[in-house]
Amino acid sequence: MKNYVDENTKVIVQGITGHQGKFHSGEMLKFGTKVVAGVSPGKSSEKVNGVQIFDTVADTMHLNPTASMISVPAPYVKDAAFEAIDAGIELIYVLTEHVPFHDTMDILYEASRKGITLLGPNGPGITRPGKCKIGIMPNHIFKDGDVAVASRSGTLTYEIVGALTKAGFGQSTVIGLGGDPVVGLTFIDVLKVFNDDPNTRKIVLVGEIGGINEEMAADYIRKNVKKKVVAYIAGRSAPPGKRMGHAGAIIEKGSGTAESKIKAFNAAGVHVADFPADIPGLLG
Amino acid sequence: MKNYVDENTKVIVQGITGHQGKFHSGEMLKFGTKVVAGVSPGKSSEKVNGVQIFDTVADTMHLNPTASMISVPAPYVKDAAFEAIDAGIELIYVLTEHVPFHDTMDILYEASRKGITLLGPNGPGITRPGKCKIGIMPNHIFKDGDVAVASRSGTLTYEIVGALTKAGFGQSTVIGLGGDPVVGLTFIDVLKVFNDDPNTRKIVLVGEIGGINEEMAADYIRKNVKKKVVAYIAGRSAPPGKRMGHAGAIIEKGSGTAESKIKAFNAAGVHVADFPADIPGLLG
Amino acid sequence: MNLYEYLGKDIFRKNGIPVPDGYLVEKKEDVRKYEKPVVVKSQILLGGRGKSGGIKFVKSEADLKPAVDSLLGSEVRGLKVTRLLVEEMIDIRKEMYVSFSLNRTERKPMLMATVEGGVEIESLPHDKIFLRLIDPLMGYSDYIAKEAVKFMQLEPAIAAQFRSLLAKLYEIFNKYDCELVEINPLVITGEGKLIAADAKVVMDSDSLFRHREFNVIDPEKTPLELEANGRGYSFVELQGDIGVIANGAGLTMATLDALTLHKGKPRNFLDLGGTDSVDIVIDAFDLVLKANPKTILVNIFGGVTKCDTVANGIVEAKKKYGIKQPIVVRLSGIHEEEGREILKKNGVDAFSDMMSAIETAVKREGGN
Amino acid sequence: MNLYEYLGKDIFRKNGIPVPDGYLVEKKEDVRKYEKPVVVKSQILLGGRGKSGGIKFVKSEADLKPAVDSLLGSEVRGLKVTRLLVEEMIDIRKEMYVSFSLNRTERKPMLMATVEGGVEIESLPHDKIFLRLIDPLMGYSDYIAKEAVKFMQLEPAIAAQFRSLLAKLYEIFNKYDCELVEINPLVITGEGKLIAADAKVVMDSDSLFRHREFNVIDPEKTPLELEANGRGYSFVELQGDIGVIANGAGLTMATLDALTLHKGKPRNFLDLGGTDSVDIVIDAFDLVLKANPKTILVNIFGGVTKCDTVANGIVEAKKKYGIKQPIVVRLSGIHEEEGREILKKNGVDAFSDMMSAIETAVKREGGN
Repeated sequence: MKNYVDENTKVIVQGITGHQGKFHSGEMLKFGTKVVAGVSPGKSSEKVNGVQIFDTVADTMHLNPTASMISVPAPYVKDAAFEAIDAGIELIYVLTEHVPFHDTMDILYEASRKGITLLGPNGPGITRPGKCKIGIMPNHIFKDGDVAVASRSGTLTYEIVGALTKAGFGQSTVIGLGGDPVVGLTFIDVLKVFNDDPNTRKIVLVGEIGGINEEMAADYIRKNVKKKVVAYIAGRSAPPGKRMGHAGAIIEKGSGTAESKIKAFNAAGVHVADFPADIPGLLG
Repeated sequence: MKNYVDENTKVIVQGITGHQGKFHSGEMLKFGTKVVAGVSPGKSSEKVNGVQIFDTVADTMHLNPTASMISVPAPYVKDAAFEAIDAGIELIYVLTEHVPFHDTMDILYEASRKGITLLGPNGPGITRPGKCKIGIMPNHIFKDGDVAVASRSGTLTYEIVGALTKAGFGQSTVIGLGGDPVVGLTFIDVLKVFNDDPNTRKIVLVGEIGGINEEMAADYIRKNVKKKVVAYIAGRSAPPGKRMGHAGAIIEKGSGTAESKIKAFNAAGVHVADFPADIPGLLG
Repeated sequence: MNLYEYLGKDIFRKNGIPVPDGYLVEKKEDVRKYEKPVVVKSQILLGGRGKSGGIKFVKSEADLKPAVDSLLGSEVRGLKVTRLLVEEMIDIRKEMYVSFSLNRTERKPMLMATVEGGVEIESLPHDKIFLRLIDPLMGYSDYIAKEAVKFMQLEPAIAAQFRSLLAKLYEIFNKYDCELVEINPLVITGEGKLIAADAKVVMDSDSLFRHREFNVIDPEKTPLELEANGRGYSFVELQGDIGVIANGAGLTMATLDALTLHKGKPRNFLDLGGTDSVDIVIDAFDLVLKANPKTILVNIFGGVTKCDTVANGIVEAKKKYGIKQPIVVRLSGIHEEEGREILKKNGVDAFSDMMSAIETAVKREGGN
Repeated sequence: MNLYEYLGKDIFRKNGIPVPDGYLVEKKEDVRKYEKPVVVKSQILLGGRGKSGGIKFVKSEADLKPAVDSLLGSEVRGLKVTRLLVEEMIDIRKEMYVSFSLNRTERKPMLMATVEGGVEIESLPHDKIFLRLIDPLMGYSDYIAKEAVKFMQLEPAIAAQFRSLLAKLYEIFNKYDCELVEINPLVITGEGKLIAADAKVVMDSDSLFRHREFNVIDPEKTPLELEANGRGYSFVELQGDIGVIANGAGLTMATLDALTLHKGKPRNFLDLGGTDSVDIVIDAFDLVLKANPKTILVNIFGGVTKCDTVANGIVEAKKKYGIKQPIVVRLSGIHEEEGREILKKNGVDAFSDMMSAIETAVKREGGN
């Protein structure tokens, strides 16, 4: 399976005139990402960070964008995503938090019906050092290398990537799946990509409580992945029934516990770090 | 493109205990069609014409059916079709008349999303002499041969097939698209099949007023079809704004007239018969 | 099934689309006190009401009753006016057009919108119209309205109302199983409000089982057509002399066409449908006889409907109604011999080929 | 967001799912005249109300007021009872179970149904449960109910009601943006009617912008959690001594986990979120201080949230609230040097690695 982005990825930003859209499109440009257009209805005479704004996604299609970053308020995410799907954008990344999961399901199934990838909602995006960054990960923490990282959280990912970089482990791809109960990509989806990627030699998975995504990933690794995989699970100390910041991070009826995930990873031969800082040591 | 049915097609009948289901499943069996099961909830201990009844389509799937004939009242057609789609039936033929076209659209797009063919609603079905018949065409009118017939009507098709048989023209495939404004197959769809079918040498299209399906077919023929095509259009004498029996047979705002269709066919080199009885002469 | 303007506006009102204040007048006593200028609109289902005098503008109390009196019971474009809609006069700054309809070719819902309203949409050049197919699986979403707004160059305050209206109109299109929902004109008032000055709602009559509240008489049909439809027949009245009974919509159309090509004039379209019953044949004769044809042509290709059944029906109908007109019959297909035998015994000759029957019917069109 | 039974039943009633007649009692005067046997049910959001004495059966007029008096204001399973639902007693022939929920693994709605109702669904063997994923694009359709009916071997009269109920329940699941709609028990009465004897409706709290009528207090949260959520923070109260402020849900969880693994006891979860504002930091301190921690740990990985901003916030909060507790800080990432410099000037030491901060916080957990 092909990686989701590379140096040829052309990105539009839906909601580029908002606070987040403005700031992060600038950061993406600094990272080297080809941000080719912004979308913000009624502002098509303006520019943000030197990027031309258009009224609709359809109006940007002559620039051949292949990805869209959606940064509009939660009630408007579904419409924005449908617009991007309808226009034929290949990768849709939703930065926005608090999107109703029924909307996310609608987006996900419309997207997958048309072979479009949904990343997020409520995740930090995807970064390939030296190639492309879409999302909100801080530019300075990365270093080009052969470790792929997939995570359900944002800041914790930066923490871990920072630790990897400091320890000399560069990254091939860092991808944040998103903290919602329903998101576009699963660990298994990205494991397939990492497994096929010649630039990736080692893999770090950063999971958290809630759902059984990690358990399924462990099973997949046991059967299909020969590359070294190391994991971390956040939420060992979380009480049941409470949402730990992320809508998806909740232990319900005894399911989704950190114990269960750690056990599954161990059974698949995946070392699970007790502390984020231990990850480089386990990789080495 | 592959033909829709052949001697290996295995058919279930949804609504087999109804008047139509009972009669026509018997006729289909006499024709040689492999009717493998009936569906009628709550009657799974019974048989009709020696065919075992099941409660649900899912329950028939161990028999590997590939087609379903749906003969349930119009309000229940969408549910029955969705059941067949969900179960993975490859060809869904809806006999029922008066299905709301919004329901037909839902069925059509769900079916096409999964690569399933919808035939009808409100058509007589499909017949391949010596191979398979699904639907309600009278058994005795057919003769195996190399003329393919596609039609928007029922009885008129029998009239024409009868005339062909009498004149010595056997048929490779006879297919009734259905008389509704929205149906599953268009003339272009079936022309592709007829064009690729080595058993078909000549083609008869039986159109009627309403829509521009015939005009589009004419254009397609001009560009793609080398086989001889003859047509008939019903409704030359129909007044505008009146539905002539079929929900789809109506001239609206000057569109869908017989004149327009005849002109288009003539422009594509397709002879249009004045009377049904003239068709064999034009073929010869 | 085309709904009267006032019914369409009821639907609009219930679903949040702004319409002018108004009320229905079916008899003179329904007229309310004059409070402000109103428009009195004949409720008929043909366009061009205004030009034909079917709409009156009332600007004083003295003019209201005369306007109602002159319209109620009058004929507009050949149709009797039995209902009037009395509506507040609106201050029109601009007239636009918007509709959702079924695009039969693409088999998808289609949005049409233009800032050039108040005229027939067909009369406008294509490049003036925003035309957009809706993917039935994805459905309508606001971004489509944004594209329309951009095309139409609506100012922001109007655009916001237009986007909200479009979402509701699409909801109506689906919820009421419509073939067409059209607002023409969609008015921008002097105060900058959007309001639906007209309402055209065409429902799929096949969907009436789930819209029982609209199970009303289709006003485009003649009384005899309505009676026939009520008895379960597809029936259309025409202007000629030859009553037609056939089986199947296509074959019936082909029968009318063949008659016409032979210079015959059919009186009606009647499709027996796909049943096999003597009573249905007798009942069909009853309907056709009500249209007073000079001769009657029966054209049957027997399949599900068997020729002997039809023959028995003809014989019984002849007796029951004492039919004097010539009856020309064509029977082909299942049990055709038996059918012709039955007819022969009862003094009716039947052809086996359609063309001979057609030619004979035309020859006997005068009834002799 | 878990709705009280009476709110869930309101939704059921509005959407055509039969529920017992009943009314809400918030104060003693709300109690109506006794007419027939009733059940008085404490409205709390934990299961096992019956076993814990939160439900009383009233079979005579004399028993009604005492039942209400004893429940209203009492504590059931540790929760104060402020609302009672008084409902007609129903004649139970059989108890069943049905629900639609989000299956997180498959990311699809899931139907679960069984004839073994009235107990926790988790306690039943899998082969007793009809379990069916719904394709979100096709949606629910009646054939799925037919499959359920067959599995459950329902008699025809019950099956018809069950199919109708299932369609409505799925509609509710979508219309109200639910994570779960559950009827347990779904009762077959002595007269053979289906009725929802309980109602569990869990709405997605992210959907409240389109369900303003349900913009009620989430009853599962503590007052401080509600206050924090109201101010825009993700906040969870825990039982320990170390107040925690971090940025990002994952990093905050990891901070709590690391504290716990080092035998420290966190007092709370507080995620600053992805903003960069001194005021937000000060406000976070206000919340954490309300929880009376003995020491406070701040763990920041600077990105959007910059380290110097956080440092300034800490300094100002310290002044503003006169914080006496030890504050242990870890700053890493954007502007970490500047941040540590600011703190140092104000007498607060900051670590750059997380582990040192964790260890120090645990050492100073007692507040010294």
